[in-house]
Order: sequence, then C-alpha cells, then structure tokens
Amino acid sequence: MSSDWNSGVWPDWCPGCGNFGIFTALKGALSELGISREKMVLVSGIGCSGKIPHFVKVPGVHTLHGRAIPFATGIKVSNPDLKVIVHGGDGDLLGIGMGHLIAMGRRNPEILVVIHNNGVYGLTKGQASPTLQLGKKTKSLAFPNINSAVNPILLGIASGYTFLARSYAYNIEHLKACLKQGISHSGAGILEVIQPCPTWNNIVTMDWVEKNTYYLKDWDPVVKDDEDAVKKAQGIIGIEAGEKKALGIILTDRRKDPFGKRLASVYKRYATEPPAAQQVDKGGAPLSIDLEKTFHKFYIH
Amino acid sequence: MSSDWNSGVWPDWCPGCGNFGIFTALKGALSELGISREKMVLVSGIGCSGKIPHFVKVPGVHTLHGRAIPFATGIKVSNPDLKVIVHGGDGDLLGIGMGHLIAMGRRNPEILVVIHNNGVYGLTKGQASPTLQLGKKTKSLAFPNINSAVNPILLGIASGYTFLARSYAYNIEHLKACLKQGISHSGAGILEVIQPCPTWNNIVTMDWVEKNTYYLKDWDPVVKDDEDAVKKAQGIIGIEAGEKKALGIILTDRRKDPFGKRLASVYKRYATEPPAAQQVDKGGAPLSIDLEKTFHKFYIH
Amino acid sequence: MDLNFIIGGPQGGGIETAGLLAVKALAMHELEVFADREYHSNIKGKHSYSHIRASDERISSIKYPVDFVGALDVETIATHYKDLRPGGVLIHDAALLDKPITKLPPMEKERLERLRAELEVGNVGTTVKELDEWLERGGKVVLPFPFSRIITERAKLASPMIEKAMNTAIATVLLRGAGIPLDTIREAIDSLFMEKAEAKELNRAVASAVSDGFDEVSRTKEMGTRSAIGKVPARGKRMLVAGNDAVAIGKLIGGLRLQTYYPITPAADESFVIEQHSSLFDPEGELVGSPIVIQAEDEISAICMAIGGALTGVRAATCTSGPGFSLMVEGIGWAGMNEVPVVITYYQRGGPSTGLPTRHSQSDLLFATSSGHGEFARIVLASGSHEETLYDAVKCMNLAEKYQVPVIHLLDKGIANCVTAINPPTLGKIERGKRIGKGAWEYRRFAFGDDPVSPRAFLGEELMWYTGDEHDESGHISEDPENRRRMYEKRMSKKEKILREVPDEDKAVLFGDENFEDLLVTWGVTTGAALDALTELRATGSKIAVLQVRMMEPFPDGFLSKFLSKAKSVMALEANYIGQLAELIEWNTGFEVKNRILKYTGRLITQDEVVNAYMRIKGGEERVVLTGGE
Amino acid sequence: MDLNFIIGGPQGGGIETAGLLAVKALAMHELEVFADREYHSNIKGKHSYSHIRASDERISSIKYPVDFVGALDVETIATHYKDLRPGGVLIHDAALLDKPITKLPPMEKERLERLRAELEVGNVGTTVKELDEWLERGGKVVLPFPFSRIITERAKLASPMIEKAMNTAIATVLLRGAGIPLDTIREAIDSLFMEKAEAKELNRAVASAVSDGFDEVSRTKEMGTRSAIGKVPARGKRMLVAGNDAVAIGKLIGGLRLQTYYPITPAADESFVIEQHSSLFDPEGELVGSPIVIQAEDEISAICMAIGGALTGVRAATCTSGPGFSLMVEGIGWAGMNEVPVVITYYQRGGPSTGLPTRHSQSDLLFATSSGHGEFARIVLASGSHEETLYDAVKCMNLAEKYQVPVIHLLDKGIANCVTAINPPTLGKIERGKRIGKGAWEYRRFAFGDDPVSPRAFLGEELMWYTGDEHDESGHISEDPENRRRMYEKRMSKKEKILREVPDEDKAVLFGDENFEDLLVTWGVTTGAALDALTELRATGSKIAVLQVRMMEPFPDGFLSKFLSKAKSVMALEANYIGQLAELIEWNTGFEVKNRILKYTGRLITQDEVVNAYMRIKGGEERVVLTGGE
Ligand SMILES: Cc1ncc(C[n+]2csc(CCOP(=O)(O)OP(=O)(O)O)c2C)c(N)n1
Ligand SMILES: Cc1ncc(C[n+]2csc(CCOP(=O)(O)OP(=O)(O)O)c2C)c(N)n1
Ligand code: SF4
Ligand code: SF4
Ligand SMILES: [Mg+2]
Ligand SMILES: [Mg+2]
Repeated sequence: MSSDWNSGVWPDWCPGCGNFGIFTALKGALSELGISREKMVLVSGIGCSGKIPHFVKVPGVHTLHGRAIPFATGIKVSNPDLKVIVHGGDGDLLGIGMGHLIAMGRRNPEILVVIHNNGVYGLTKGQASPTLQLGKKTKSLAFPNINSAVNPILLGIASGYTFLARSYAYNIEHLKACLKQGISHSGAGILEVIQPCPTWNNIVTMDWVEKNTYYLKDWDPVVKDDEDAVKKAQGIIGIEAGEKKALGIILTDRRKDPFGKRLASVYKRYATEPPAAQQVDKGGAPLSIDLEKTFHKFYIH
Repeated sequence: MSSDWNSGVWPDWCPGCGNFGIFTALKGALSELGISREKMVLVSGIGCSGKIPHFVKVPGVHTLHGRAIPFATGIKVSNPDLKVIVHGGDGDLLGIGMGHLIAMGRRNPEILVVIHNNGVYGLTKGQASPTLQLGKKTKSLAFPNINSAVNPILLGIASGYTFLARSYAYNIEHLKACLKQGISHSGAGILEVIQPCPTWNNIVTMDWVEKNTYYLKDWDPVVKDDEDAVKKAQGIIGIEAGEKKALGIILTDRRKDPFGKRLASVYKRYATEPPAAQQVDKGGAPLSIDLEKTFHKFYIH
Repeated sequence: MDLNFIIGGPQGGGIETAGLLAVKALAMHELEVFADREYHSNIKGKHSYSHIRASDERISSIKYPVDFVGALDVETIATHYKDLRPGGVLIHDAALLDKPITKLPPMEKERLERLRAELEVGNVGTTVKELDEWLERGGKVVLPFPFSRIITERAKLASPMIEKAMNTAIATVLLRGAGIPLDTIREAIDSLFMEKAEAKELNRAVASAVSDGFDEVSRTKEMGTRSAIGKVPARGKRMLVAGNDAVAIGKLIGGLRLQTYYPITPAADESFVIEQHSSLFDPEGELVGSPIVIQAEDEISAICMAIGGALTGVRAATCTSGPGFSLMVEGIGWAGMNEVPVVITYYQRGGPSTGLPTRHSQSDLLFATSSGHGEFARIVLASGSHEETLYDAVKCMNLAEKYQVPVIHLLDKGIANCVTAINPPTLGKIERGKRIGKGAWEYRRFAFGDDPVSPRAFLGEELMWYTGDEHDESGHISEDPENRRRMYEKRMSKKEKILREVPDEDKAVLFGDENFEDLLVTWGVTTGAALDALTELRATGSKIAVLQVRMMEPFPDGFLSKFLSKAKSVMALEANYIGQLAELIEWNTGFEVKNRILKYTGRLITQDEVVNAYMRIKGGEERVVLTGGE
Repeated sequence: MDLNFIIGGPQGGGIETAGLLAVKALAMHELEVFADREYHSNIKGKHSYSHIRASDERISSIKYPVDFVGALDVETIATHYKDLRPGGVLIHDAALLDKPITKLPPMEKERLERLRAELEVGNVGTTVKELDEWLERGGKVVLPFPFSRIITERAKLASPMIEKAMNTAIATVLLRGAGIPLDTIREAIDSLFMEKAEAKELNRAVASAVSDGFDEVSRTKEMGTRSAIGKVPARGKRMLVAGNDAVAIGKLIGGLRLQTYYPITPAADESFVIEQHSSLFDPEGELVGSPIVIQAEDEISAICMAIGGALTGVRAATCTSGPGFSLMVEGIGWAGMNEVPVVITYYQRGGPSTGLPTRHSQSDLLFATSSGHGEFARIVLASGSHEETLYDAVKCMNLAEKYQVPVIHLLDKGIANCVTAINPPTLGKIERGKRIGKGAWEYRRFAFGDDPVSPRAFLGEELMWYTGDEHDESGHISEDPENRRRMYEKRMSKKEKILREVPDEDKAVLFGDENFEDLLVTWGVTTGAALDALTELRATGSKIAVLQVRMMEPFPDGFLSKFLSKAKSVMALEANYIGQLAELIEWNTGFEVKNRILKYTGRLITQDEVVNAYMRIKGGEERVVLTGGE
C-alpha cells in the first residue's frame, strides 16, 4: 500500500503545502504502475520540491539546482531499463534550468518532468518564480513582479515535448492519473502541477485554484498526424490563452522517436545492450579489442 | 557611408560566409538609423558570429559563449540611452544560452537579438547546432543528427518576445529592413537570420534557401489586442509548420511594457535618472545620505 | 556580566522573532549583544534556535555553556539541555511536561539515536517531566512555566492564538530573568512590529501577562540571582545588524547602483535589504540615489549583468554563496580579462555541493583566490566583524574601480546571520579610479603605460571594444605573442601595485600585545571568537596575540612575515578541514603553521572552544578539531 | 640527425593536411617525429603552421631555429623567415615573388608593425623577391619553386585546382629535401586519403610531378646536403597520434561507455575520435563494446549527464577546456560530495576567459586542484607525453572507481594537438573498485567503515539515495553535526588513502642521473622539452635531472621531498606566469623553488629555450620568461 512507499524520512514541508498532495499521488501512481522498486529513479532539483525523492521508497537522486534533467538524461541513456522521473520547482526547471528543459524536448527521452509550480522560490523564502504573473506581489516581495510569466505547456510545444499535462496538487486522483500516463509515455513529458505554497504564495490559494481552473473536456490530446499536430498546437494556444487554467492531459504525440530509438539508430548495439548492460572488462583485464583493426587509421604502416 | 562603419579589423570569416551579408546589412542599418556611434553597443557571444562587433565601428562587447543576453541586459538597464543589439550563433543563443533567451522574453527589454542561424557550431568545426534538423548529417558529423531542431520564432512566442522576424543573410536589403525595424522596436526582439556556412553546412546552401524559403505576404504582424494576439500566435504556428521557411516580420506586439518602463514603475527615479546617470559621490565623498532616516529600522533607539 | 542563552523551537514557529526580540531588548538595555541563528534548510518544522549573548563589555562571539535555555517545543529541550551550565535554567511550557521525549519525527535520526543512548545511560525515563527531574538532580534548574494558562487568563487570548504568542512569552521570561524591565521589552516589541499594529498589540499584551506571571511564579527568582543585569550607562546611537544588513548598508553608502542576484542562502537577504532601502534621501529629504536590484534567472546571468552594468560606469555588484559562485567563475574570468570593476559578495556556507546550505563554513578560501581558468589579478577581502563588513563593502567598490579588477568580498554564514550592535557608520571616501572624459583623440581602453591601470571610459562615451579573448590596446582580439606577453604582464602586475598601495590595516590586523609568543592566525567571523578568547587568555597570563588576515589575494606575504617571524609558535583557527588560511600562509610566506584548530560541523566556533583548544595545543596536540554546538 | 621545419599557410587552405602528410611520411620512413600545430581561433584565412621535427633518436619537443620553411603564402614567409637557421632553406611558390610583403590584411596588427620595422632597419624593400635577396645575403637559401608551372604541366591540373594541391606540393619538396623517397610520400598520401579515392589520385599526381621537378630544379640539392636522412632501421608497429587521439584510444580500451561533451577547442576532437571508433571488435570480429557519445547543450549538462551515467555503473567521462571546466565546477562538487567516479579530461589552453582558445598553456593547475566550493577529495593527474596520456586515460577511470572520486585528467593544448609516434598500447588492467551485488540486507551507499570507500551498488540494483546536501549513510539529508564530522572525514581521508596506495611512478618521475645538483621540475607537455634539453645538457656535463610531477592532487609531498631535498637548486619549468607547480610544491613541501622558467605567450616551450634558460639561470637570473615562436 501507499505507506509501503514511504522511505521513513519525515517530510519537512510546511503544513498544508501542496507538495504533500504530489507526494501522495506519486506514491499511488508508483504502486499502481507495478514497476519493481529498484527499477525506478526519482531525480530532483533543489527546492522544497526537490526533497521529494528522500520521502519515497524508491532510489532517489537529489541533484543540483536546475540540473535534474541532465542527471536524469545521463541515467536514462546509460540504463534505459530504469523508469526515470524528474521532480523540480518552477524556479528550478523554468528558471536556472530552462536551457535543459528545452534541450530535453529536442531529445525526447522517456522521462517525465513534474514541475511543482508554486509561483515562488519556496526554499529561499518566497522570491518570484518564472511562473508568477507580471504585476503580482506575493507576501515576501518588496515590489510587484516586473517579469512576465512563462507557460511551461507552451514552451513544451515549442521545444518538442510529446506529452503535456497539467494537474492540481490537491486533486490526488486526477494527479495520479496524469502521473501514471506521463510515466508510461514513451517520450519526453511535462506535467505541470499547480502546487499551492501557503507559506509564501498568498495569491494561488485553494480558493484561487477553485475559481481559476477547469478540467478539460471534449479535448482529444492525441496527435494523429502532422496536420493534426498543427491543429493541436493551435488549439493549445487557444486553451492556454483562456482566463482559466486547463487541467488534464493536453498533448500526447507518438509520432516522434524517443531518444533511445534515436541512439539505437546510430549505435548498433544500443537497443540490446545499452551502456549499463555492457561489460568493460574480463576479470580485471580490458576486453580483447582488436586494436589494429579498430584503430587502423592511426597505425603508421 | 557603409565603409565608415568598418572598424578596420579584417573580418576573418570564410569566403562566402553568410556573416558577410549580415555584416553589410548591419552597417547599412546602423548608418541609416542615424543614431550616434557611441550610443550603440553590439554585444555578442562566442562563435564565428560572435566576432562581428570587432568589425563594426561602434562600441562592441564580445562576451562569453551563450551569455551575450545577460551582459546586454546589464548594459541596457544601467544605461537605457544606449541602443543595444545582441549577435550570436544558433549554438550560442539556442544551445548553451537558451535559458537567457527565454528569460529575456519575460523581461521585454529593448534589445534586438540577432540569431546567426547556420545550423552548426561554426567555430568549433561543424558540430550540429540546435537548429539542425533531426536525421540530417552535415559534412563533419560522424552520424546523422539525433536531436530535433528548435524553432526560435516559436520559442519567441512562448516566452513573450514582442518582435519576431526572419531574414536571409544574402538578401541584404530585406535583412537591413528587418534590422532597422527590430532595432527601433521598443521591446525584446528576435531576428533569426538564415546564414549559410559554406564550410560546414552542406545542406543549407544558397540553392537550398532559394527552394525552401518564401517572403511573407498578406501577413499583418502587428498585434491589435489580446484576442488578436491569440489569433496571431495560432497563425504563426501555421506559418512555421509550413514546408518552407517564411521570411519577413512575423510579429510586432506593442501591448507589453518594455523592461525600462517596468523598472520605472518600482524605482521612482529610474525613468529620469537611470543608474548610469546617477551620481555616486560628491567629489570623492559619499552622497550625504540621511542614514538615520534611510536605515531607521536598524537603529536601536 | 556575561549572559548566554538559547531560545529554540520549530523553524517558522516564531522562533526567529523571539530571538530578534530578545537581542533587541538587550541592546536597548544598552548591552553589547552577539547572537547566532541556527536553522535547517527548511521553511517550517525543523529545529531552529538562537544563541544570544549579552555583556557589558565588547563581545564578538558566543560562548558555552549557557545560562538559560528557553524551549518552544520538546525537541529544543531534548537538544539543548546539555548546553546548560551547572545551575543553568531550562524554561518551557508546563503543558509539555507529559510529552514523550524521544518521539520527535522532525529530529535528525542521528541526534535522536544519541539522545536515546544518553537517556538510557542516565536512566532518565521517557517524558519531559522525567527529564526535568533528572536535570534538577544534576544541578540544573527547570522552570515549567504555565504559559498557556497565563496567556489565556491574563492576555485574554483565544487558544489557537496561544501558539503564535509562545515565542514572545518565552522571550519575555528569559529577558525578565536576565533583569530586563518590562518597559524595555515592550519598547523592543514596538520597534519589531513597527509596521504591524495588530501584532504589536497582541505581543505587548502577551509580554505584560507573562511578565506579571514571572513575578508570581516563585522559582523565576532563581534566574535573576544567577545572571542579574544591573542598569548600564547609555552608549549613544547604535544599530542592530546582521552581516547581510551591514553589507547592504555599506553598498548603499558606497554608491552601488546595480545589484543583481539569484536567490541563495545565506546571501539573498542582502539583496532584499537593498531593495527595501533603494530610495536614498539626504537630510533635506531629496532623493539622492536609487539603485536598482535585478533578480536574474541564474547566477551566470547575475554576474554577467553586473559586469554589463559596470561597463556603463555604474557601481555594480552581485552576491551569492558557494553553489552560485561556482557558476560565476567563468564570468569573473571575463571581468579579469577585461579589467572590469565588479564586486562579488561571497557568503561561504557548508560545502561541498549543496552541503549544509544554512550552516557556517570558511571552506571556500582557496577557491575564491584561485577560481577560474587562466591567471588574472583579483582582490579577495575578508571581513572579521560586522562593522568591518560594512566598511569593507564600501572599500571593495573603491578597490574595484581603482584597480579595475573583480573584487570578491569574502564573508561567511556566521557574519551573514549573526546579529550584533554597531556604531552608525561614518561616511568615508569614494574612489572611482582613473577616468577619461569624452576625448578627441583615439581612445584605447587597454592602453599600455607605466601604470597597469589604463584610464576608463564608459560605454556611451567613446568607441571601445571588449572581448574575453586576448586583445590589443583597443580591445580587439589579438593572438600575437608579443602583445600577449605585454597584456598578460599588464594584468598580472596589478598584483604588486595593489600590494604596494593597499594600507596595511586592510591586509591584516594584529590584536593583543606586540610581545607575543604564540600567534593565533584567523579570519572571518571566527576573528570574534579569537578576540574574545584573547581577552580571557591574556587575563590568565598567556603570551598570545591574534592576527586577523583580511586581504587574501594578492596575499600580503611581506606584511604577514613581520608578525610570523616574531612568533614562537603559530596556530591557525578556521572553520574548515585543511586549514585553508594556514595553507595560504605556508605557501606564500614559507612560515610553517604547525598548529591548526579546525571546525567543520557547520556550527560557529565559540569563545570557550578557542580557549580550550589553545590549552590543548599548549598541552602538545598538533591539530584540534572542534565539535561544539547543535 | 635532427631535422626541424615549418610548413605554413592560411588556415583552411590545406595547411593541416600538408603537416600531417609530412609527419606521416617521416614516420613511415621509420623516424621519430614530433610536430606542433599552431593556428588561430579562426576557420579560414588566418596564419597557421606546423612545426615538424624528425630524428633518428627519441624526441618529444620541437626546436628552433629550423632547417626549412615551406610557405604556402606571403604571410608565412613574412612570419617565419626569422626562424631559419644559418643556411636554412625557404621554399615558396615562384609565383609569389612579385607580391608585396607587408600588405597582409589577415596578419595581426602588432606582428605587421614589427615586420615593417624589421624590414626598414634591414633596408629590405617591399616585395617577396627583395626579401628573398636580403635573406640570401644573410646566409639563408631561398628556393622560389615553380610549383604552379610544374603542377600544370606535369600533373595536368587545371589552374583552379592548383591552389588545392599546393599543400601537397610544398610538403613534397620539404620531404624530398629531407631525403624521403617519393614512394614513401605516396604511401603517406595513400594512407591519409584512404577513404577518398579522388583526392588520393590527385595528390599522388601532384607529389610525383613536384618530385620530378625537385630533381630538376638545381638548388634543391642544397636542402639535401644540409639535412640528409639516410635509411633508418624499421621500428616495428607504431601509431601516429595527437593527444586527443591518445585519450580517445585510452578511454575506449579502458572501458568507457558514456562520453558526454560540449564542443570546445582543443578538447572536442577527442569526442569525435571516440564517436568514429565506437564499435569495438575483438579479433574474432565480435562487437565487444560500443560506448555512446552525447553532445550536451552545455558543459553543465555534460558533467551532470556523465555523473548520471556513472551512477548507473557505467564508466563515464567528459572532456573540456578552461571555459567549459569553469562551468563544470558545481557538478564536480556534487560528484565529490556523492563519491561518484567520473573522469573529466581537462585540456588547458590560454586563459583567462576565452583567452587564446587555440594556444597552449599550463595555467589551470591551481584551479583544477582547488575548484569548487567546500572541500572534497579528488584526483588530478597530469600526463607528460602522448604514451603516458593514453595509459593515464585508462588509469583515471580505474582511480575514479577505486576511490570513488572525480578524477581530473589534466592535459594541455600542447599534448592535444601535437602529433607523435607511439608504440601500440599493451592492455593493462581494469579496476572497478569495491562492489556489492544485489543483497538482501539493507544497503547503505555511504556506509561508514574502516575504509573511507564504501561498496558501490548501481542504480537499478538496490534502494539508495544521493543528494548534494550533507547526508547520512543512506544518502538522506542530514544536518546533524556529528554525522557531518564523520562524513566529512570519510570523504577527506580518501586523500591519504590515495597517497598511500597510488604507485610512485604515477606521482612523479625522475629522469637523468640520481646524482644531480640541479633539479628541473616540470609537468605536462613541457616535460618533453625538458627531457630533450636534459639529453643535450648532460652531454655537455651539466649535473641536472628532470622531475616530472604527475599527481597534482592529492599532492605527493613526501615522495617529492626525497628528490627536492637532494637538489642544490630547484627550478620550475612551466607554461604559465606565476609558476603554478612551483607554488604547489612550495606550499605542500616547504621547499623553495627559487628559479622559474616561464612562458605565457601561448606557444610551446622548445628544447633550445630550455637549454638557453638553464644557462641563464646558471648565470644568475632568477626568473626567465620565454617568448619564442610565432
Ligand atoms: C546554484 C544554486 N543557486 C541557488 C540555490 C539556492 N536555492 C535553493 S532552493 C532555490 C529555489 C527554489 O525554488 P523552486 O525551484 O521554485 O523550488 P520550490 O522551493 O519552490 O519548490 C534556490 C534558488 C542553489 N541551491 N543553487
Ligand atoms: C563555455 C564555452 N564552451 C564552449 C566554447 C567553445 N565554442 C566556441 S564557439 C562555439 C560554438 C559556436 O557555434 P555557434 O554559437 O552556432 O556560432 P557560429 O560559430 O556557428 O557562428 C563553441 C562551443 C566556449 N568558447 N565556451
Ligand atoms: S515554503 Fe511553500 S513550497 Fe516550501 S514547503 Fe512551505 S508551503 Fe511548501
Ligand atoms: S565556419 Fe561557417 S560560419 Fe564560420 S566563418 Fe566559416 S563559413 Fe562562416
Ligand atoms: Mg517554486
Ligand atoms: Mg552556428
């Protein structure tokens, strides 16, 4: 059961923090997916959000601020057998780590990026994050925010992600469903989670979310072909321009090869024996590589 | 005239390089804009493209790989009187510097970013850049490219740029017009320039450009209102999905305040006396700040 | 008198306010104060405390054991009962008495294990009450104060509000126990909640109620008898600042016009203070300056933006700590190559990597002096006290412009977060270095001359070029070997110029008698503990002096050698593992620094630890590792 | 025999191929070869050249003055005529004779100014022809070879092709002049253009034509009389490699399975070589390994991806140079904190900042040893020759896994781009360090024990956690001071373990007689020049030995002291300004390194410079700054 997925480390989030919802939904998703524990890896950045791997009883890699995606990519390409999930804050993934987020879209590895969107830098005491709207002033700001907000869904489209969804930290069932679908998706995914931070963000409260979100209905997120892809993208522009935030699966696109397949297209052995499955020695001696054949171009005669 | 704008440093690009076209168009634009020489700054990244400021007779800041935008932003916010133009390669601005490109969209400073898009890392001998299409293999690659390409125009939309255009290095007149408009725009702009690199990119040749681009007609890039903004964005999705690359002004949006105005809204003195115009001393002594008033909260009694 | 106490509770539960209130009241009582704040990298729930010290003499460190422990929760009791001196007083809400003492989910696993072991050995039992009894048996005084009851009855607070008021309640008891009158406590509350009328009223009411209770609860007397503070003479105007504040104030006075930053502990508060005080008025009420603060998208951007600003002639700075500094290295190198005056305020914290983000450390010294590929001149200046920190913030900007080099102002979490009282600054001077106005002749930014510093023009004034590549006098790329040699030497020879010109007192300061035998070398916030220990040790006849090193790069080997050569034995005192200052000294001066007193647990070095370690070294130990503090 | 020549021309004009062709032919002629490649940070048009040396004895550096200069263009003539020894031969196309000699837009401004001054002083004139005459008057031989005519007439090349063939043409003359038979030249062409049939034919034709011409043009004889190479005995199988190749080969043999990189000079070629050889076959033709190479979006990503790979148990590495390394610092700190075996191949180039991106330097040593905030164990290993580089590439991966630390393989542009012949490697051993299989008991990644190295399990095998924060044995965040102390000591004590266990020959190597008086300490590619000078100096009776330092961190102070204590005088030889190795030695061992021979123009240190500088030091100079080479 879900408690089975607790690592035993005390989650030190503030009372009422949306991260608890994500934590619960994640444990539920992992347990229902039925993947064996050691074959998963939660990779996270730095922030309140970044602590989540320590609380879940699956292997966890709590990395550097903004760098969860490169770590995760290194893990995934080396051992594609692992299910790799990235967790990070909006500051982490959409601020300092933005370059990696976009680069991941270009690669399309089978990694789900869960963005804990709380509109603030939580762990450093409430500075504006890249998702805070222009002109808003949360508790701890000296002045209203002078930067416009980014929208991770639109960036996901622009950079080639093949799974896009948005959910809400306190709707555990919805979030769990999104997580399961995102984790199962064979390609790069973004799951934006609206995560209230009762300590610093006095704008995005439960009440605000109630009034400013809706669940997508009559929207088919599955891309059928190239033409449909354009239509979908245009539709999403419309959805995201709405007054209210849409919750649900926004896009699934299976036309593009995941990164593993692309690697296999150039490294012949990759599909069957990726790096982590390859030997590097024979009982302490290097493999018996035929030097002269392999490196013939360097031989003088 | 245009030769007046030569710094006297020998441009060391390869014969036939598209950068020569950009160089010529830029000198033309600067001379026609009629801004005084010292009030301009060309800020560039590292790459073949990044060398351009040395060849033009206006102040130039040749920065670090990927970091031209932060340097330029620091210059512009400190002295808004200066006309600041960023030049960088596609590797520079869309690879290592991607995070800054997006962040600049959020701020909307009056800076034009000119992306020299040649599909390769020119100065490091032809590796794939982020704009090289998936599956393509230019001369110097060992394998076909396994990453998908990014599209700077779509990223520009997703991150809030208020001027977007695309031109071609060898169409000097068109490029010059785009440059002039971009430099005059009061907000953040991206001008993507298709820049053939005859040395490494054997795909995007003059011939290829001939066949794979067209000039935008009947497209009104000016955003009228919020509703129109959504339509424009959707239209651009369609344009960018086309088989051929559109050349021309793609978007101008004057609804959003430029960064200077935003700063002025929180720093009362900014509009009239930005940092570079402020005194910091009175003949070697600090200004006579009323310490007790300014820092009253720290005084014990 | 010399009073030390701890006030602890869960992070985010008002504990920071309680500490501030206590320090403020003590300072208002005209005492010298020094307070350390210890907290986890956590927003709410983990254990946090302030160690507050007050004295009628100058102090610049904290000291163990403490006189009082005021506990907002069981974890504080369980963590700090050991810190009490014999006869010391533990105060907690009587409502905690029946609480189990080892069922503390937020507590660090390792500490909990140690606690369990200790309690078992002492055969203590499992409740707070049993622990209290055991402590009393061991000669401590325990004061389970009926806070909840008193607050409900006297301050007429509804019970959900009680928890919010508990911090002020406990602070009040501690202060009253120390002999601070209620009036002063209320004055401190007024000042603390200046802009929040409602909170002010509530806290005033709580303080009054608890203070009345204090006079009634019989054993509270025992506090006073042990640590009474009499009336002390007025000291004139003083300011109560943390190191972050001191830097902000210094930068603002010094003419900072662009501050860029990316949030990071323990640096970010500095930018927040600047933002809050960015309108600078003169006595006539005229706005004389208004620096801007830009939150960058990362530290790479922060340093590059600051450099960009500096090129336009504004005084520009950024601030960060280890992880951020690691990302700034490339930008700083560009500033070095381009001779850009830019200031980086670098607050060290526990490393490596994310390390102990909210804990003290002095382990980035060698990194600060040698970071960046290639060689270039820079200045690294380390401050040892809050007052020095403020003045150094001004100096760093002067040095940067005078020598046209990046300047690293090297601080630490200790300085950043410790709070103390300083005298209001006197305004010094502003040195902007060599300038050239709009000229008719051809300007060359990097013109060779007798002086390695070329006259500066700002962007907007003249034609000029900059590049991170090696460049010629105009700033254009040049790979010519002869130009390379000359430009390289131009940049590097600034080191000697700086060493020649910077006044000795900015290089290092000797404290104590010139006729010392033992020389204790130290730096950063640790200087305070060394100085407090110096007073104590000299009172008992030790022939010791303290040498505080301030300029770390270029390293003042010549000036230091004067003192080193006089010493019979040299010992270093620093908060790192290898003794980084000791290494710098050995490397640059050739003198051996045989003895090292080191601490790397993330906690401050305290006065008592220094005294003790000195004794151990005199007793023959070579390397002493300190481990005190929770 | 000892032949030195320069072949130069515009970058991108076939000059690299010409150099390679020449080296290859000389090596095929069973000579020892060592060639330096100098080029601007430019793709086409700026001046570039190879300095090629061949000998029948072991050589590992270049030497001035040179015997021949082969010029593809006027700039080469103007730049390198000074490099000729008395009687040396300048070869260029006769078609250049009427060209003006100082109208050279691509030429560095400073060099052009010096050239003009020189020509004026010598009253030389303004055309190539006049320069030639002046050179002849000064005792040089000038050979304006009618290349264009010969190629058109004999090789029947259309004139637009001539320019493309000019490189092979000049190389042919130089080689023939050195006594290499046409057959060998053609063999070299075949090997160089192995996969390009058309180019092969064309170049063969050109070589034949020019070779015939060579026999006819009368003064070509003068080349041979001065630098004849006789037939040399076969040397068995050898490989011709640049340092980039050597690392790639070493990594591939050593079991590398993930290479990440972001393009940067002079590191990127290494990744390209790995990519091209990523299918590893055994003698039966079976695919036994296939590492992948990932081009990251920046260096931050490159190091983080490599670390991620290492956590899954694959041997993972990245490569970069200064600017990229500056960006990797934070990631390396994470690897240090988490005891991750990862290898960073670090090619130094001219700094600071972008610096001289294509030029040599050894100025990142102190940065490599102390980069990163906080303290952690790392290994920094510096190779001094191509062969050593290859073996070290394997060793670095072994050390990383054995000690679970990040390993920096510190190289330089000199090694990276110089080409030499090495013996095919013998396969050594692979040490993967302490492992734990799938176990039933609770795995703790950072378990304390007698050994600071805990057994590793890989992601996918066990439950484990990693964090950049200080952590407990399981890898969970812990701020407990006691755990902090123990974990810190666990990590730091690896330094001593490494120093204890790494064999002496990987720490430092002494060359020359044990009964030395003068000890020349050096490292990196400069070792080669020191060794070549050593031979020369010892032949004339100097009591000198060379100590090459290899392990820079942890620093082998004990082992080095053995040699340092024996020396009457110690002098350092390095390509930087302050003498970084000298500083490390002084700092760690307490021995003074009084004399320093330094070079920071971005050009290689040459054998003759070392000999000369040694003499100057014996003559009383303390610090000698070298400036040779264009
Ligand atoms: C390089 C670096 N810069 C800054 C920090 C300090 N830091 C810690 S958490 C954090 C931001 C957290 O915000 P976010 O990513 O939104 O996560 P949240 O806490 O809101 O979940 C920052 C800036 C760091 N650890 N490393
Ligand atoms: C931090 C850093 N990494 C790598 C490099 C090496 N580098 C120089 S130019 C360049 C890429 C150039 O590609 P692009 O930005 O597309 O410019 P182009 O040369 O194509 O104009 C790189 C990676 C560098 N200078 N700094
Ligand atoms: S600060 Fe905000 S995001 Fe962080 S734990 Fe508290 S409520 Fe959650
Ligand atoms: S390599 Fe390409 S981009 Fe660079 S100068 Fe040459 S043609 Fe232009
Ligand atoms: Mg956040
Ligand atoms: Mg490019």
